[in-house]
Amino acid sequence: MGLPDAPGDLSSEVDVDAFRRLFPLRFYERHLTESIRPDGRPLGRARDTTIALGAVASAEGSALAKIGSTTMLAAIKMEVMTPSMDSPDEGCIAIDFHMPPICSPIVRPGRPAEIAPVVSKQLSDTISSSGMINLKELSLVSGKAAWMAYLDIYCLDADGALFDAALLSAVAAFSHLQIPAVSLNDDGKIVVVSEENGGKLEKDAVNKERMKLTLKSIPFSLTCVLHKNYILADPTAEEESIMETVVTVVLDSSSQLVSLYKPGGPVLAYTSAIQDCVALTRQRMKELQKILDEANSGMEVD
Amino acid sequence: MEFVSPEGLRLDGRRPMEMRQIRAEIGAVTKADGSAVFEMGNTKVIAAVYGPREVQNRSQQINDQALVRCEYSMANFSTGDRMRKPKGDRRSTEISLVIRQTMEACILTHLMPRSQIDIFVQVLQADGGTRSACINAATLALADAGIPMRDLVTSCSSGYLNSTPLLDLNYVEDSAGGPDVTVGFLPKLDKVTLLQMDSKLPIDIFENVMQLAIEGCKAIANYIREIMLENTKQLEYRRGI
Amino acid sequence: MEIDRLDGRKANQLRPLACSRNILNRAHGSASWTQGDTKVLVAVYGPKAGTKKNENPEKACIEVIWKPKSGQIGKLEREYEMIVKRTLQSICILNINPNTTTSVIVQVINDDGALLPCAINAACAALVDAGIPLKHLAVAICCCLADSGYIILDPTKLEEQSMKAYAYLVFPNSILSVRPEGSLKVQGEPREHGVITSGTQGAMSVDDYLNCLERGRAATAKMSTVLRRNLQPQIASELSKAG
Amino acid sequence: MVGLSLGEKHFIQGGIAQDIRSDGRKRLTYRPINVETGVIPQANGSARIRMGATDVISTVKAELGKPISLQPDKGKVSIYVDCSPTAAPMFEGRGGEELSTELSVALQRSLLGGKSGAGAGIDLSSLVVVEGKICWDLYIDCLVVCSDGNLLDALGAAIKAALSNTGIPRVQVAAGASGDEQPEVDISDEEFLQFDTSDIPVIVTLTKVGRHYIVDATTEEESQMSSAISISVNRKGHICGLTKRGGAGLDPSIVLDMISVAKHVSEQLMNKLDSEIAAAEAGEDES
Amino acid sequence: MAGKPGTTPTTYSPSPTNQKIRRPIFNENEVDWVRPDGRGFHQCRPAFFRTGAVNAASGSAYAEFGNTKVIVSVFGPRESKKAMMYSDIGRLNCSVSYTTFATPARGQGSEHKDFSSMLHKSLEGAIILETFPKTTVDVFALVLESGGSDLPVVISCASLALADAGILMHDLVASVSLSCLGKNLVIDPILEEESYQDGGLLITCMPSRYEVTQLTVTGEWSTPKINEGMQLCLDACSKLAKIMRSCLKEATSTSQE
Repeated sequence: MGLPDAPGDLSSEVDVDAFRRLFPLRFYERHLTESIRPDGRPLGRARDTTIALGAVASAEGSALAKIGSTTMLAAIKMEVMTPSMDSPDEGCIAIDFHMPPICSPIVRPGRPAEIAPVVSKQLSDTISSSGMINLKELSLVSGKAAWMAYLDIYCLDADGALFDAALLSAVAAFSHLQIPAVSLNDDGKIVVVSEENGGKLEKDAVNKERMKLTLKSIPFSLTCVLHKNYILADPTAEEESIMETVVTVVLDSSSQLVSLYKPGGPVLAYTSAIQDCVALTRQRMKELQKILDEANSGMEVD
Repeated sequence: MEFVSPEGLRLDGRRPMEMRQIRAEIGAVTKADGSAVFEMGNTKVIAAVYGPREVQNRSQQINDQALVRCEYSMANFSTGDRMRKPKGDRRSTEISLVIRQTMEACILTHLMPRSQIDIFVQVLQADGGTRSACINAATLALADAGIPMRDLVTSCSSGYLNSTPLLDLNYVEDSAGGPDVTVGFLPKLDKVTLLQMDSKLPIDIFENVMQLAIEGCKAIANYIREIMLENTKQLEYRRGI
Repeated sequence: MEIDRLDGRKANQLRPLACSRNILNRAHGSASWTQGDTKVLVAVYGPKAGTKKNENPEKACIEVIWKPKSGQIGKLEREYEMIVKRTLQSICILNINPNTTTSVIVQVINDDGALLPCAINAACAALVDAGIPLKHLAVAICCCLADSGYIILDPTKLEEQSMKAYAYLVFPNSILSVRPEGSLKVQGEPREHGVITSGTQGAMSVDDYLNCLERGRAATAKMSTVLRRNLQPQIASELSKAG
Repeated sequence: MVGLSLGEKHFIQGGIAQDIRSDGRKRLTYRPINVETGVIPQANGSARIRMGATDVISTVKAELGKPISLQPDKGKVSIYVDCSPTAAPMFEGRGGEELSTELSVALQRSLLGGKSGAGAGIDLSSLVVVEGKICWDLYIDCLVVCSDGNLLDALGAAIKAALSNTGIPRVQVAAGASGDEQPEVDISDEEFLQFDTSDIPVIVTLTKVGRHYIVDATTEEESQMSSAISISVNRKGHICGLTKRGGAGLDPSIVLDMISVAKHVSEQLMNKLDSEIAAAEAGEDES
Repeated sequence: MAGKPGTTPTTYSPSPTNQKIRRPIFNENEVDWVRPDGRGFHQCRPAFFRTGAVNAASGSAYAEFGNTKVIVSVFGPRESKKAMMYSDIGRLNCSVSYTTFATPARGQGSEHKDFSSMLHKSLEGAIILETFPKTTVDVFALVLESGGSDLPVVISCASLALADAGILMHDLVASVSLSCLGKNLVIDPILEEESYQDGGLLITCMPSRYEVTQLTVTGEWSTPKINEGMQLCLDACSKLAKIMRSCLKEATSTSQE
């Protein structure tokens, strides 16, 4: 924008890679005028997305989600707690988002990434706002014992749209979650009913079978980058760093708006742009729903 | 609780004005530039001095005087119950600061500009009065390292329990919650460099209690001087002078 | 369909606003912003030389430190720090002072709802007080959505908790320009209708959100005149002093 | 950290090659060992060991605790090392943590045996008071006061001496407690049980400088090492733990050779240490 | 609200009902007991390696041995920390961490404080540090799931990631551990076997140079037994190195296509 005219003259001489490094914004703007992105995608298209369920054997529910090269591993561990006095028949969900140093060159051990607690907060807000999980289903014995679901999401590879991938992996992990069958023992502690003699135990089994949670409205999200009048769906890390305005829209399966998140940025979002982002998210939601359903049905066949 | 019996004896059998057995030893840490052990009854601390040497962190360098640093740490086994987290708590930070300020005041820092002096004190056993013991050990260690000082700074604590001024409180007396005065004193200059008190006291009694602590400091100063003389004589002897 | 608010306000009515600037002596700029019982104090230090690691040295860097009323900072405060930082970055002219850092310290004095908008308004006033070059001001508001679809503005803490959803919105203020009015329009919408920052809590329909936007815009237009009036006399008096 | 000139380096290396080290020792000779026991009266047992300028204190504190469910018939022992900043200014603040962890892990590996407790120098089952309910937790805390090389051997010896010095109070269990209740106990303050410390291994660190190995290296000598192996050997001549330091690779046959040398050295060290500990204990009783 | 801050109650994971009758995994008297996963004593788990698992890193590798799953990223050579003094050889910085769900009970991974320094010691002898003076190579490992023999898997995986990043090395570093259970030596133990072991031995070596870079032993061992254990591990290491080598070859051949 404010660049001198020099790059224009140079562009015919330097090779593409050098041009990309030296004048990243110019490089992108040239692509945008052609309505295509450097990785060959049209502006509104998200990257290839895959979900693999049950990636972690030691957890009760887990999923690996990949959007392009952004990779998230989510796993849920179920532990028992005494519910709080105000909600004696509700369980609890604790969500934590981690960015270990392996995921990106900017994270170093001992110094957690600035963005990690923010994404963590956004995830727990989104999941509680959407009402996807009925916390009452996590209750075991009213007032005495309830499930605490520890959901930990690890970013294995960070290449933009972290929140989208994290939310997708979280949702997928919940859909894969199998709550173990447990009973109450004499000490008032909850114990796991083991498979082989589970039937024989006549002690008051709290939940007799392994069960799944009913997921009501599932939230799906899409992050877009705004630049001038262009809207780029599902940005890579490079795109996020060059064009700084991001908008994240979260819709749930009943088309309610769960979150519209735009933290600052040089570009102002006008109503039309917001509506465009919402429309893109609607489209994306259908894709993601399908990918999730396929992953789940794949599990049932096994 | 009764801290002074009707016969005028304290819990450990001392008289109110009596100090615990003190013992000092110079040169406990071979590798350090100066070091000393100081014991007051069951309280035992080691101090080691490194420097004056090049300033490690350039941004802390002071152009017209030496940088004095101090770290106070307690060994896991120094207290009755095992300590879980011995480093960097608020109490240690505070004591480090007190020791640093006290020692800095008596070191002739202007003679060693752009250099750094590190004082490390390690508590091996804590039985009240660690602060004083650390200052005494640090003085000896600084002297051993040959660092120029205005005077030997010595420290002693005193308290006021059962309407009696008590010299050199031990752990039980210290944790009784009564007033506890710690004094740092320059015996030759006859000046107080450190004065700390917990709890409260009427001003006239305070003067008595402080005076008692000052007397304690003087006694320690005499002892320290003896130890240093002894040490110097030994060095002399070893050099064959 | 009217909603009765506990404090007797109308749905569109804001709580009494108060803003005072230059209240801290040692800070380069400071301001406190009060909306009803919510009060935030902001201090600005800088621009100081150098930027932190991982920041672009070719631009001015803004650092936000959030100090809660009590206790330690957690994820919520980290998120607030990030939102305030990004919002302020978008209104500052960052290429004027490259390779400098401006610290913005946000101290919460009391939280009775609409905390984040209050903090953004205060931070903006403090930046003006510190004389940091800005493109325009940012005006923040909180809109609350009741179950019935009714929207109230500037909720108290109690209202925030009892409502279905709420949205934090930040808009640019209207610019007084010597140029003809038309030049300020972007895509057929006045510039001050563009959203700088948006954050929501709770689920709502898309239409409800758009309604919130509309109400927010109307309210911030009024707030920005208040803000402008508040800033002007001091600038004038400072000028007269300097002159 | 150790600033040595090229000449000094050559001097140290050359001396080692000719079997006469800077301080006149042979390659496999230890510095004089000085043992002092009962230095920390507040602990159940303590010892201070000086090997040349290296000076360490080890203490044992015993607390009553509950055995872990996997091993109801065993007590628990944990070893922690703390590097005091008095030993070196670089240990200031958190600077000593890395070395402390490394030493703690190496000591645990050498003295506590495998996960199941087999091969431990300390008989863990002797720490049990009531099976599955009460046992002694031994906390072995070590402090490095002054460091001039060979810390691991000195710490190992200090722990051995401290354990010889340790008396665990006799515990009377009140009868009648049943089921899941914790039985009440009465700790005697007169009767103490001594440990059998004959099985506790000694640690021998062989430092490889050039083509030769030396024992009990000073800091200067350690700075010239290519690699070092710490081997803990018990009275039976069995290896109870092994840790390698230094990144350079070693041929497996050299490793085996070092093990056999260490075994040989350990016998002498063990005897020397035992007599020193006995002398220290006798000295303490007299005073 | 999910995860209210500050009010997190204490939780426990429900234990199995029949803990008392949980049998030890082998019987001293039984001569021919089988390992829980049916392997022979001297048989390693099938090893799976893949390089280039993390795009954001200069080099990376993923390794899966049974239930043990590990990811290692290598960054650099890049600028050393500002506080570091000048050095005419490169620096190696290693860090090993665990996910909270890696271990059977949540968040036990932090027990392995010494793994980072072990990884460092195992690798530094193999890397030619002279080739990147003044700079640092960071090796970060994340144990996704702990299934026993975690450290050897991390070490082998890290050397593969270094190779993927194009860092010059004398040789690949392969690592294998074994457990001593009673009289038997079992190689590449799983978590359950490790928790019952009487002794353990870990070797990291450069197989082509036939050099041991790291060796640790716990428990009581006689000399012949240590000889046997070392030989078993060294043989396994050279086999493992072949697998690693073929994985690297595969990766380069596919990238050339």
